[in-house]
Amino acid sequence: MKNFLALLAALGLGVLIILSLQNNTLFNEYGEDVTGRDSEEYGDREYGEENPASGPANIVTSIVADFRSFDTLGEITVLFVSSLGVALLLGGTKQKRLDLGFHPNFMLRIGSKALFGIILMTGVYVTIHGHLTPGGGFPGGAMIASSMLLLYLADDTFRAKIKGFKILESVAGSLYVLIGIAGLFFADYFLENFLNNGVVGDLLSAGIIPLIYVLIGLKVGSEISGVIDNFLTEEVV
Amino acid sequence: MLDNIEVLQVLEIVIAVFMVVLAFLAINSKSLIKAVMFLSALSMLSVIGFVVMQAPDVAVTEAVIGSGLVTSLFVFTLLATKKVGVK
Amino acid sequence: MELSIEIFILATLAFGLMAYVIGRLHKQLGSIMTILGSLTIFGGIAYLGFTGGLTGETAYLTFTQFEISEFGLFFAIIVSFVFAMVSFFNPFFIKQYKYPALYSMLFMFSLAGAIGVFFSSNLLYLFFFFEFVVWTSLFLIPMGRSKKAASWYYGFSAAGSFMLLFAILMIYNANNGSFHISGIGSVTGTTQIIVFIFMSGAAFTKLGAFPLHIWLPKVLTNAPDPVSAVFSGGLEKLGAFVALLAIVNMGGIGFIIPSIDMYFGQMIIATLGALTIVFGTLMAIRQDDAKKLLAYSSMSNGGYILVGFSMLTSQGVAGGLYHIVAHAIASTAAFLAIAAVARVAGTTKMKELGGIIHKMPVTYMVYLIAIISMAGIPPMGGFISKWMIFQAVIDKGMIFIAIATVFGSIGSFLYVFRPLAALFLGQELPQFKKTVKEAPFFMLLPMIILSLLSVYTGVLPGVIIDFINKIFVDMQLNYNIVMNGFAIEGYTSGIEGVGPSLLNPLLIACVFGVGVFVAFLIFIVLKKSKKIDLMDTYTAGNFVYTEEHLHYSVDFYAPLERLYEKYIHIMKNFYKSLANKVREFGAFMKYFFFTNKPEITVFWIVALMVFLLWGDVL
Amino acid sequence: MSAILLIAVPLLAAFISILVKKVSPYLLLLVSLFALVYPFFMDMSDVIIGGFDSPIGINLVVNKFALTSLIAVNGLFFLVVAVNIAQYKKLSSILLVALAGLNGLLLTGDLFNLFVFIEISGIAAYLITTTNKKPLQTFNYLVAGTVGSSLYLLGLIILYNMSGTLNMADMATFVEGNGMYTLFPFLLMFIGLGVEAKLLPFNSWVKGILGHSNNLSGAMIASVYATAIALVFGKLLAGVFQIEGTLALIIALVLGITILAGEAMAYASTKAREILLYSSIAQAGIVILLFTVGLGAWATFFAIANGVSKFILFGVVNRLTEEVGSDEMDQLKGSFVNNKLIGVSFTVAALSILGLPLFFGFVVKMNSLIGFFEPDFVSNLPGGNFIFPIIILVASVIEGVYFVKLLTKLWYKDSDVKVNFTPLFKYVVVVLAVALIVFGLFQGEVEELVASLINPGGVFIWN
Repeated sequence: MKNFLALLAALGLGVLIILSLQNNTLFNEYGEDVTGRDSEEYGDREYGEENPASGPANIVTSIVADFRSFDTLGEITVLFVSSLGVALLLGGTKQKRLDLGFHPNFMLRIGSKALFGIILMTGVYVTIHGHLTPGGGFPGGAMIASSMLLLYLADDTFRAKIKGFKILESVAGSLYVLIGIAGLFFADYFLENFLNNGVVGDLLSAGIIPLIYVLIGLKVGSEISGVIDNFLTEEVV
Repeated sequence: MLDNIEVLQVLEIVIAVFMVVLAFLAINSKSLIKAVMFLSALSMLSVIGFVVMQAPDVAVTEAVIGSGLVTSLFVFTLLATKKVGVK
Repeated sequence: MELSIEIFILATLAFGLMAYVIGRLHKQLGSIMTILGSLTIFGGIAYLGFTGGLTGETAYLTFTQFEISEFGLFFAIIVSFVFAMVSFFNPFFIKQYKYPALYSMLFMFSLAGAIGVFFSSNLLYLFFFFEFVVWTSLFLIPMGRSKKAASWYYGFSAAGSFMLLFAILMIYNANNGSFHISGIGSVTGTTQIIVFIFMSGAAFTKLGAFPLHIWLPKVLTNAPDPVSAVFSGGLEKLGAFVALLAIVNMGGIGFIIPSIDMYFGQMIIATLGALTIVFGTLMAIRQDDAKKLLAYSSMSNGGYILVGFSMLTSQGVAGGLYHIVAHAIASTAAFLAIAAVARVAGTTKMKELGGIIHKMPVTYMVYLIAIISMAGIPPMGGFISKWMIFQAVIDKGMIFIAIATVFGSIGSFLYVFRPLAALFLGQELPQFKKTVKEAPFFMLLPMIILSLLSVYTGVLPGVIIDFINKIFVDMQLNYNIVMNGFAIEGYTSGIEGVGPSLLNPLLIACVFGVGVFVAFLIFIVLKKSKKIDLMDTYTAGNFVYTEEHLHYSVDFYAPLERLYEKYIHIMKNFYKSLANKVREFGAFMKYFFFTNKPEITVFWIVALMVFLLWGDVL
Repeated sequence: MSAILLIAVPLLAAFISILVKKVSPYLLLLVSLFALVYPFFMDMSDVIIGGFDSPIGINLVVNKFALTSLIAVNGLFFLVVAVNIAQYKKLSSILLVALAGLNGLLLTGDLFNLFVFIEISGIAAYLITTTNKKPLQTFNYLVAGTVGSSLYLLGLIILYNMSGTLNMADMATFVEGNGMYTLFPFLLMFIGLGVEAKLLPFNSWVKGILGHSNNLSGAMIASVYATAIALVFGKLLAGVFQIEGTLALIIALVLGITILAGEAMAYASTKAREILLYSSIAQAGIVILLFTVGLGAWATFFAIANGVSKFILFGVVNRLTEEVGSDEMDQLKGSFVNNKLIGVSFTVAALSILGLPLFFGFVVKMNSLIGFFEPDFVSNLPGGNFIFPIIILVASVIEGVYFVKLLTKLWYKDSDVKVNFTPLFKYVVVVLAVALIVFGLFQGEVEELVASLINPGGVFIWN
C-alpha cells in the first residue's frame, strides 16, 4: 500500500512536471533555429576559424567552464566539502586497509594493473581535451580516480599517498580561485577569460578554459581518490 | 518504416519506463546489494538516455561517476558494514 | 517652576539605577534610595501638577510625545503616592529577597513605566510604557512565595497588552496613520466596536476583572508583601486608566437598549463589572489566607470602578474615579498592615494567627480603618465612592447591577472583618508572645498617613471632587458634580419641591465621631472585660489542657460557602484547560511532525501538491 | 573593491587550509574577520562574473539589503567561530566553505547559482551537525535537506524551461506576465527552501539537530544559518515570486500553522533546547510571513534580531547542558544564580524575542505590526491585514508564558549549579545583549536604517 501510494505520488509529480513543462512559453518548440539568440555565435563556428569573443569548440564546455564558470567553482566546492566531510567522519590519524573479506587473485592483480595505465591515460586525455571533445574535468577526474580504485582492488595492502593528493587538491582549487581573481585584476571581471582565444579546434585555444578544466580534472581526481581511500581504510583501534 | 527520429523517441520512452521500474525496484528490494545493482543499472540506462538526447558530455560523466564510482563506493560500504554485523 | 514630565521619567529611571548600584554595595541603602526616589517623584508631580508647572515637551525621549492631561495627572499622583508609601516598607523586607538590588531597581522602573503610560499622548508609546511596566514588575513577583504566579501574570498581562496594541493599531489604521491619543474618540463603525472590545479587554486584564481575573489573586497572594500593595493600590489602576480611555472616552457603543436607555456596550461592561464584584466577594469569603482575601477584595473593588464608569453619567464616572482614590488608599493600607504582620509572624494564614492586637495596636487601627473604607462604611473614602456608584446605578434603573453592588458591600462586611478577628483579635498565641512587636516607626508612618487620608477622603471630598470636575472638563465630557457646601449633590428625585439628594460627609463623620466617642467612653468607664490566660478557658464543658488555638476563623462561613463552592473554579478551570489545550496541540504537532522519519517531510510535500492540484492551477 | 572577494577569499582560504592544518583555525578567524569588515569597504555596485552581462551571465546583487544581511550574518558567523573554534579545530576548513556558501547565498542574483550555494552551505551544515554525535539525526537532516534542494532545482528547471532565464531580476519580469503558469514551480521552490527555513510541515529535521546541538552547531544552525536562509527567502519572496491565488492560500496556511504550532510545541516542551528550537520555528514563520506580505524591510531586521537573540540563547543553554548533563528545565533550574552576567544577557535576549520594550525586539516587532496597519497597506495574502497580526500576537502571548516560565526557573530556584563560561564567551554574549539594548533604545536611528531599505515608492527593494 505504502509502495503504491509512493508510486502514485511519484507519478503525480511526474505528470505535474510534464504538464507544466508544456505550459512553457519561450521554448515551446525545440527548433534548430537559433537566430537572434545569444547562443547564435556559438552555433555557426567552423573548424579553424578564429574563436568568437569567447568559447571553446565544445559548446557545453563553453557553458560549464566559461559562461557559468562560477557555478562550476561552486560545484567543485561541493565536492571538496563532501570529501572533507568523508575525511572528517571516516579518516583518522592511524589507518589501515579495510578487510573486505576477499583477496585479489593473480589475474585480477595483473589485469587491474594493466588497465590502470589505460584508464589513467583516458582520464587525462578526456580532461585535457575537455574544450574540444565531450568530457572534460569532471568525467576526466572521475576516470583518474577510478584508475586509483583499480589499484586498491588489485592489492589489498595498497595505500595511495594521500598527502600528495591533498596537495594536488589544494593547489588545484587555489589556482582556480586565483585565476578567477587574476581575471578580476587583469580584466575587470572575476573568472573572465582573459587569455587569447586562439583558433577553434586547436589544443591550445579558448584562453583559460583548458587550464581551468585541467585544474578541475586534477581536483576531482584527487578528491575522489581521497574519498575512495577513506572508504577503503579504517582506523586502527 | 520508422524514421530515425521516431525510433529514438520510442527508445526514449522505453528507457524512461525502464528507469522508473528500476528505481522502484531499487527502493523496494530487501537486499541492499541488489538495490545498489539496480541503481547502477538505472544510471547506465540514463547514460543511454543522455546519448540519445545528444548530450555526450553528461553521458560520459554519468557513466563514470553514476555507474562506476558511486556503485563501487556503495559496494565497499556494504562489504564493510557486513563485517561489523558478522562480528 | 516648569519641568517636563520626561525629566520625571528619566529621574525615576536614574533613581532605579542608583538604587541598583547602591544596593549592590549595601542592600538596605539601595532600598532607601527607592524611598527617596519615589517620594521625590510623588512630591514633584503633585506639586507641579497642582501649580500647573508640568509640561509635555520632550528633549531627550524624542521618539515619543507627552501631554499633560488632568486624568493623567490624577492617576500619576495616585500611583506615585502608592509607590512612595509602599517604598517605606522596602528596607524592612529587602533582606528576604533573592536579588535585593534588582528589586529596588525594578521597583523604581515600574513606577517610571506607569508615569509614562499616564502621560503619553502617543498611543504606541503608551503601549511601550505599558509593556515596560509588565516586564519590570514581572521580575518582582517571583521573589515572593511562588514562581508560578509570574507566568500567570505574564500570560494575562501579555494578552491584555496585545489586545491594547491591536486596538491601538486599529485606531492607527482608522486615523490615517496617526497615533495621537485623541484618535480613540474619532473611530467609527465596526472599527469602533472592535477597538472598544479590545481596549476594554485590556482594561479588564489589567484591572483583574471577571473573566480575566485569574492572575490577580495569584499575584497578590504570592508576590512579595510590598509588591502586593503596589499591585493592588497602584499598578492595577493602569487598567482603570485604560478603562477610562475606552469606556468613558469612547462613549456608548453598539445599539441602544431602549428600556434602560443604555448602549449595549455599557450594558456588557456593567454586567461584567457586577459579576466581578459578586465573584470577588464570593471568593474572598472563602479564603483562609489574609493576603488572598484582600486580593479578591481588590478584584471586587475593580468591579465597582467598572460599574461606575459604565454608567456614563456624572455620578457614575465620578464615583468610579473617586473609588480609584479611595481604594488605592485603603487597599494599600490594608496590604501594608498585613505585610507588617507577615514580617513579624511569618505567615498570613488566618488559622495560624491571633491576638496580635496586643502587640501591634497601631497596625490594628490602620487595618481597621482600611477595611471600613473598603467595605464602604462612613466616614471613610470608600463610602463616598460607593454612594455615588449606587446612585448612578439606581438612577439608571438597573436592578440586577444594583443588587450586585449591594451584595458586594454586604459581602465586604462578611469578609473584611474576618482577618480583623482572626489576625488581631482573639486569644494571643503563645508562639507570638515573644517574637511579635509593633512595627518600627518608618513602617507605621506610611500606614498612618494612609489611614488619615482614608478619613480625610471620607470627610472632606471637596478637593477630589474638584479634581474630578477638572478631569471632566479636560476630557470634554458633559459631566459635572456639584458641591453644595460640604455636601455632594446627587440626583433629583423628580418630586416637586424636593431638591437633589445631598451627601454631607462632614455631618456623617461628626455623628459617627460622636458615636465612636460614646462607645469608647463606655468601653473605658464600664470596662468589664479582662485579660485571661490562654489556659483559662473551657470548651464543651471541659477544661482545656493544652494550649490550643481556638478561634472562629476556620470555616466561618461554611454554610454559605457550600452554596456555591461547586462553581468557583469555573474560570480558573477554563484557563487551565485552555493552557492544556495549547499544550496538547503542541504535543500533537510534535508527535505528528517530528518523528525521526524524513518520509514525513515527503508526505507533506505530496500533500501540498495535491492541494495545489485540487485548486485551480492546472 | 568588488564584492566577489567575499566569496573568493573564503574559498581560497578553504582550499589552502587543508594543507596547513595547524594554522587553519587562525586562517578561519582571519578570513571571517575579513568577511565581517569587508562589506563596509566594498563597492555598492552589482558585480558581473566572467564578463557576461546580466541577465545572461551570473551576477552578484550588491545593495543595501545585501549589505545589511552580509554584515549581520558575517558578524554572527565571526562571533560563533571566535567563541567555539578552540573546541572544534577540525572543522575549520568546513567552516570556511560554509562562510563562502553563506556569502554566496546572500549575494548572488542568479537562481541556479543560488542552488549551488544552497548545496555548499547545506553540506557544510550537515557536516557541522555531525559534531552533535547523533548520526541518525544528521542523516535525517541530510535527507530532508537534499529533498528540499532537489525540489528547488526541479522548480527551477521548469521555470528555466519556461522563461529561458536564470537571472532573478529577469525572472521577476517574466513572472509578472505569466503568474498562472509559474505557480507549480514556485510551489516546488517554496517547499525546497521551506525545508531549510524550518517551515512547519517540512522541518522534521529540526528537532533532531537543534535538540541535540552543541555549542557550535546550535548557534550556527539556529542563528547564522537561520538568519541567512530567512534573508534569502525574503530576497526571493520580495523579488521573484509572485504570490497570489492558490499559492498565496498555501503559503498563508503553511505560515499560520508554522507560527501557532511552533509556539504551541515550545509550550508543550520541557527541555530547554526544545523550547528554543520550537520557538525558532515560529520566529522563522513570522519572518517569512513578513517578507511574504511585503514588509520586507522590517522583516530583514526581524531576522537579524532573532539571529542575535538565538545566538545568546542557544549558546548559553548548550553550555549549561554540557555542564549539567541534561537540558531538562528542572535540572537546569537556578543555573543563573551563580552566573548573573550570563543570566542577564540570556534574559535580555529572551525579552527581546518576546518584543518587550527597551530591547531591539520591541522596535522590530512593533514596526512590523504597524506595517500591517498602515492605511495604504494591502496584503497579498488572504486575510493578511488583520488575521496575521492576530496570529502573531497570539503567538507572542504563548511565547511569553513559556519564556517567563523558563526564566523564573533559571533565576529563582535555589541550586548550586555553577557553570564555567569562558571569558571570551561571556564578553561576546554580554556585548550582544548590550547591542540588543542599544538598538532598542535608539529607535529613531534603527528606523532610519530600515527606511534606507525602502524605495521612495514604498516598496521593499531587493535589487
